[in-house]
Amino acid sequence: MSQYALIGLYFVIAIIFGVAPPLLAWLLSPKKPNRYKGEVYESGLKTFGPTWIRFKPQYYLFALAFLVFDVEAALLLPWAVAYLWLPLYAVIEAILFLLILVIGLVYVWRKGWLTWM
Amino acid sequence: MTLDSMAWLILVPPVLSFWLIVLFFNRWKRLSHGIAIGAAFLSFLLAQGIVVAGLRMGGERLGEEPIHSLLPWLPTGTTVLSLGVWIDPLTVALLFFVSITVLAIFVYSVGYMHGDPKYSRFFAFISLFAFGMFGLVVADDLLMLFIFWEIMGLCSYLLIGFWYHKPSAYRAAVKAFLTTRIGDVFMLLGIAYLYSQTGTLSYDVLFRDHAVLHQLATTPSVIGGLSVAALAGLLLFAGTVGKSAQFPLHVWLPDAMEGPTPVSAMIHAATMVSAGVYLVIRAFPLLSVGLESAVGTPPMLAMGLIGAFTAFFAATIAVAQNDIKRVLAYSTISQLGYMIAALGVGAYVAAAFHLVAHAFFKALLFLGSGSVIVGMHHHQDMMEMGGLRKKMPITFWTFVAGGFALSGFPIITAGFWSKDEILAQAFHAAQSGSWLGWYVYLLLALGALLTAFYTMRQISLTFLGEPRSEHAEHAHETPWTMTVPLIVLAFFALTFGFVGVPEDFPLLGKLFGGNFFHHFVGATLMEEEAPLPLNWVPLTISIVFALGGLFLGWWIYGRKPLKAGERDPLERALGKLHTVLKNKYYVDEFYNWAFIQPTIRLGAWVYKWIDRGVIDGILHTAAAAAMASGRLFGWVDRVVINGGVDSAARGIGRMGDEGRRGLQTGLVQDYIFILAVFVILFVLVYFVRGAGL
Amino acid sequence: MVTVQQVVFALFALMTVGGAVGVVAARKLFHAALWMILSFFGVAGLYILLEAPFFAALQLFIYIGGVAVLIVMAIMVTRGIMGPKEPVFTYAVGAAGTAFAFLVMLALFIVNVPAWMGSAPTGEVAPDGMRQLGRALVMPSAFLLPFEVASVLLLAVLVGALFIAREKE
Amino acid sequence: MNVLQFVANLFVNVGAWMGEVLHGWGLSPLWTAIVVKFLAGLVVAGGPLAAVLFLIWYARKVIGRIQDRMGPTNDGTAAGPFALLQAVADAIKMLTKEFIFPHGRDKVVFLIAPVLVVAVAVAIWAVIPFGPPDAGMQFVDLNIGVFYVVALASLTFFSMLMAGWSSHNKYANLGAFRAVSMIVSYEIPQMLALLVPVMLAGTMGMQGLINAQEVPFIVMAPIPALIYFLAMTAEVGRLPFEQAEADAEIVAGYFIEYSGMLFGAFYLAEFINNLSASFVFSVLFLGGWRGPWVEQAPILGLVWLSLKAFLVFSVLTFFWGAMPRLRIDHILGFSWKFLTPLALVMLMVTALVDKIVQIVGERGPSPSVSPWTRAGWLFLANAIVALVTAWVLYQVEKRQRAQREARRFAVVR
Amino acid sequence: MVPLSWYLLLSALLFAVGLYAVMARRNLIGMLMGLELMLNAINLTLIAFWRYLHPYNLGFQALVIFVLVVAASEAAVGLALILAVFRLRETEHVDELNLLRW
Repeated sequence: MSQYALIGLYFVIAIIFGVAPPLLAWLLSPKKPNRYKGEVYESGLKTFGPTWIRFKPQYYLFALAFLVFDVEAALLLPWAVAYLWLPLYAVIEAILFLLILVIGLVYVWRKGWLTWM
Repeated sequence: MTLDSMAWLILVPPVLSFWLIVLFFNRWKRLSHGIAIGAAFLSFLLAQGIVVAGLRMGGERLGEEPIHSLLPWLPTGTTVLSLGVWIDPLTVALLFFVSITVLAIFVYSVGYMHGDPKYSRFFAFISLFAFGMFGLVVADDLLMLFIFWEIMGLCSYLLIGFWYHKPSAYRAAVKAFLTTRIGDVFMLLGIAYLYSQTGTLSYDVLFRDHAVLHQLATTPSVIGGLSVAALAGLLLFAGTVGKSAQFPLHVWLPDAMEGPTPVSAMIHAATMVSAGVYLVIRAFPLLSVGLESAVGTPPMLAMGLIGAFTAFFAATIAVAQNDIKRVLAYSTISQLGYMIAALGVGAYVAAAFHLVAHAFFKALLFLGSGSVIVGMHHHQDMMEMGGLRKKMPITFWTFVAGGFALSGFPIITAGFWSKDEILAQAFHAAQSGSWLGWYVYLLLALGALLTAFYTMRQISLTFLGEPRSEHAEHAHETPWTMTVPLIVLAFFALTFGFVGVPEDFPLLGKLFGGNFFHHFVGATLMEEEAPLPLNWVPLTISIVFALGGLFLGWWIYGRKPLKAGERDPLERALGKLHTVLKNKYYVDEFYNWAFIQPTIRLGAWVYKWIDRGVIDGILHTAAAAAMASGRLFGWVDRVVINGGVDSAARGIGRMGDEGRRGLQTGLVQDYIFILAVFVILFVLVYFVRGAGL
Repeated sequence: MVTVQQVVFALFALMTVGGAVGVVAARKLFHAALWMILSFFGVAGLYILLEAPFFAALQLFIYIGGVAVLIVMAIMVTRGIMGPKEPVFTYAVGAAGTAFAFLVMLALFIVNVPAWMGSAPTGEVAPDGMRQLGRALVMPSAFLLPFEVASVLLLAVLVGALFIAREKE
Repeated sequence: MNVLQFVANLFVNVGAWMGEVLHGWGLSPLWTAIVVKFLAGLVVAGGPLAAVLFLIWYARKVIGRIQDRMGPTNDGTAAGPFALLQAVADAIKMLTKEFIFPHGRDKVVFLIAPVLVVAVAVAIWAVIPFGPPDAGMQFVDLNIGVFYVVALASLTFFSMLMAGWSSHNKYANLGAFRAVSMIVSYEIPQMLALLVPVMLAGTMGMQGLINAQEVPFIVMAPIPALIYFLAMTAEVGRLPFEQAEADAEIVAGYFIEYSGMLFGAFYLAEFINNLSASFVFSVLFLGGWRGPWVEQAPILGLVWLSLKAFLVFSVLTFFWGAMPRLRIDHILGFSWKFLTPLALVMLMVTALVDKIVQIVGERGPSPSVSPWTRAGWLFLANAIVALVTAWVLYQVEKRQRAQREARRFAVVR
Repeated sequence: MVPLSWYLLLSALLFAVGLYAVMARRNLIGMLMGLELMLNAINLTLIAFWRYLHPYNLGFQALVIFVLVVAASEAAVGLALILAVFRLRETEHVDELNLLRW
């Protein structure tokens, strides 16, 4: 508990470290904005088209797959901590758990949903 | 390897093969049927291993302490749901024939489904089906049983509608699914009721614990005059009525013939329909507890009435059918009726005995008819057949064996012994002076006569005489994958009966070790009922009826076979009645008129009144409540207040207006709202009751 | 007497509920997502307060690092920016308000259980709680089956989600 | 106590001394502790910044040399000998530059992003053990130490997404998107590789991990170490996995619109993350502060750890200088089709082998199994897996080459 | 110390707000966020009960983990669906998705 009080304290410090440089700069820096400075940068050209272009959902597939494995890793963490004290069959169970996911990975892979179209 | 672990392992191969085929090997047909058959074979070996072990243990010991292993499943707070396996003599008997028939049917399918585009899928489905059946057999409590029961229901739906491009097929599938559902709902009610009363669903307690049974039998239920046991029993039996296609709900089974023939054999002979009977046999201690009058408990009464009636009723219909498979379907219904009726008069073992024997010869008959159909290039009308005896000899002889077993040909067929035991029991009950006994006995006896008759009719029309169509001309014997299972099953169909010969039957009784089956399975019950002394009256009667029916059939159809295009002689003989029979007593039409149309009209009415009236009412009250609570809990949050309430009214108006159809707005949020309303209501009710206010 | 813990609790509670309200009220979906993250943070803090640091980290790891990221990316993929004039709420807003009010009312009723008023926990937290949890997850007597079933669920999600989301050509 | 002893256990002594001083000023013990801890926190957080100023110079020099340039020099500038102060000069320049806010940006989010990224980068240092437990060289030793780092790191995604979204710029959006999808993909192998040390040590606490490393885990689990290193490289956005600021394609990635110190913040955070990643890696796999004479002089722990971390950081820098940038699809494919499966396999293999070794060892004459035998078996297992992997890769490569050939000739014909 | 009831009320409030978001937000993704909030509330309740009433019963913790799993799965599939809907219908507003009516 007290440990986490310390962490809280440290977060305060971290935020200070985060805020300080920009604040300092804001104090030191000149402030003469004009509309040309503020233009959105697009390799020197005037920006055209909507900013919110459609991305390929391809990016998204990876994010989805990521979430699944993320959860899986989270599920395995307690097991990993307990590992040294576990009997063999418990280890094998965890391996089974992984294998089931491997099936999914292989399936998705074979289907080519992980390859960039 | 211990028995219980073997029992667990039985379940593994089929489901494994299902997944493998579905997920990976869909494309490779040979591989997939290899996997499926391999899995079936593994299960077969394990099951037979259990059977052998069980036989070696002997009925008494196995009956005394069945093999029972539990696997904790979900620790839900205080209670723990657990899966388990349960092996007692009854289980052993079922495993024996289920594993054999399943394996035979798998092998047979290789030949029958050859060249089908959805070949692999078929094997995946029947694998899952086998999984369901084995699971149901080894299940140790009603919940698990119900789960596998539903798995099988699903599979039967999938398989009946396997050729879903045929409209008739998918209609049949839907019909089967819905019809059996009716029964299942009641069954689930029964299970829930039992659970609420006893707090457990394990066989060990429900069917073996005297104290619990007695308490169930004595406590009156919600329905006046019925004890808890009686009510639960009736509800469970309703499930059986659906699954085993007993009278009010029998309509799905004939239509189910749209599926591939191996499916018909599997669903309608070996496994699913017998599951219904298995349930009542299993639950018999519960159904028969508190047996006061000779008539029996209400559930037994119901079983006697419905079973016997179905047996006779279906037999009469079968007489007038021309589709080779429909005849068998109706005969199945009627045979199942025999078993139910047997339980109705308390003939526990006889029912089990007939269940097993029937599984063998009915599977045989279905597969035989399938072989005929293949030989006939998928024509099923018996009027187009004839003279196949020379074309397909193996099929013919095996079919004859099955048919004679079905009609109870004396001594040499299994059907004779099993059916005779039922009739003897019924006759005994009748003699002991219960009108139910007379009712059951007469109907079943007449049923036997009819059975023999239509069996002979079928054989004659199909195999005897001269071909009545060019398909029959060019019929050919089927490949070995189809004939070998036929032979195997024919062997059992003939010889299985000898395990159940009454002791005091002249010389045979001694020869076959005195009604082994009776003692073995009988040991399942807590107090085994003694086998009846041999009574010559019903025996002679049944022999006479069987032979008479066969002879009558041969006299009408076999002696001078029909020529091509000739009418069925029965039409002349029976006239009007024949058309009634041919149309199955117009039951389907009646259901359509009595239930289906009204349901549609009801739907229209509900939309018109309930949605408009009730739901909107709820919403308006809700709005008012929002008004009130808005004042009360204004501080809770601003969101309700800021135009919330009046916009609630607006929203509800939108909800109710012509543009939307009340409940069916299709907008998920409306559904969520109604959900929320009811959840809150439930919580309120619970809270109020919990607080004892 | 207000103890430090209570102050901290109030702080995190404010974060949580404030974030939640932000989720409801924010015009731009992106802001709603940020509010949601704030709320998640508050919950994580409360976990720490409840001496379940592992779950606090899990909260960060799965909810913020996983779910929230996915949501934000979805917002960006679907250009989930609403113009100034489009309404944020459906017509069902009033209904929602009703449900809300009822729920809070119920909570206020139901929470009056003497056993829940006690401010002191009934016991100390086991120091090696995580190890025990790890054991429990794979012990057949405890949660083995849910554990394995969870992996099956994840398998289904993996295949299903990718199947749905991918561009069919 | 003489100077050596004082220095040997520097931080404890300093802390004690300050405690006395403050107490002398009449602070209550609680507040004394708080103030001391606060100062300690300042040191822990400030140290890396100072280090980073040096490391920027170092990296630029190294890369300069790799690219056959001088790198920053001091002729004509006041950057001191070897332009050591170059980084400082840059910092000052950045501090005095004007903020330029793009039109149509989302004001608040635009400002939160850089602050958040730096804060997170700094916050990670709280759990890094610079020395033995009782030497007062770790700010706090959480029992979820490693997981704390990983969990915090997941906040970096948000600073990216926020930056990209708020600056209302195509490139920024695209950059954020690519960066996040990549980092996210690499978090999986990293996590899986991370499970191996946790498994072998039986805890997630940093000190516990180090205590378990009588044999550094890089010996017990070389392949997971490699996987972790690669994934880490991607996480901190170093070449060859650098997608965030793919200058050639999308100019500067998600912080294209940032200028002045706001840009500086991202730049700073990137370096801090590099450093902290190096430290974490050395704690996980290189035995942390372990080294000769640490028992006598805990301060040495800091030295050893820093040396190891510096080594790792140098490797990162060499990568930076030497590697080309991969295409995004190659990067993602590399993660999903090579690292993740390999990590999964390694997890299973390690779990199985180690458990079997443990069981057999306990059956054997001595009740417990010595770490070196354990290490030997595990290393063997790793070697085998490595060989198999190599073989598989070779096969795949062969088939692909064959396909390429076929295609080429098809075109020719 | 903080009374347990505070936590319970807090999570109830969180749940209610989440429900409100689910029911009232027009945007599918917004609804999903509300859903996540509700799940968070559930977890909070569980952890609070665990800490205060049964600190030794691991069931609560395991349950929390599984709730996390379910939440993540639900988010993944839900977002995939939203993406598909958006691709097909070019909208992500619930009140324009009423095909189920017909």
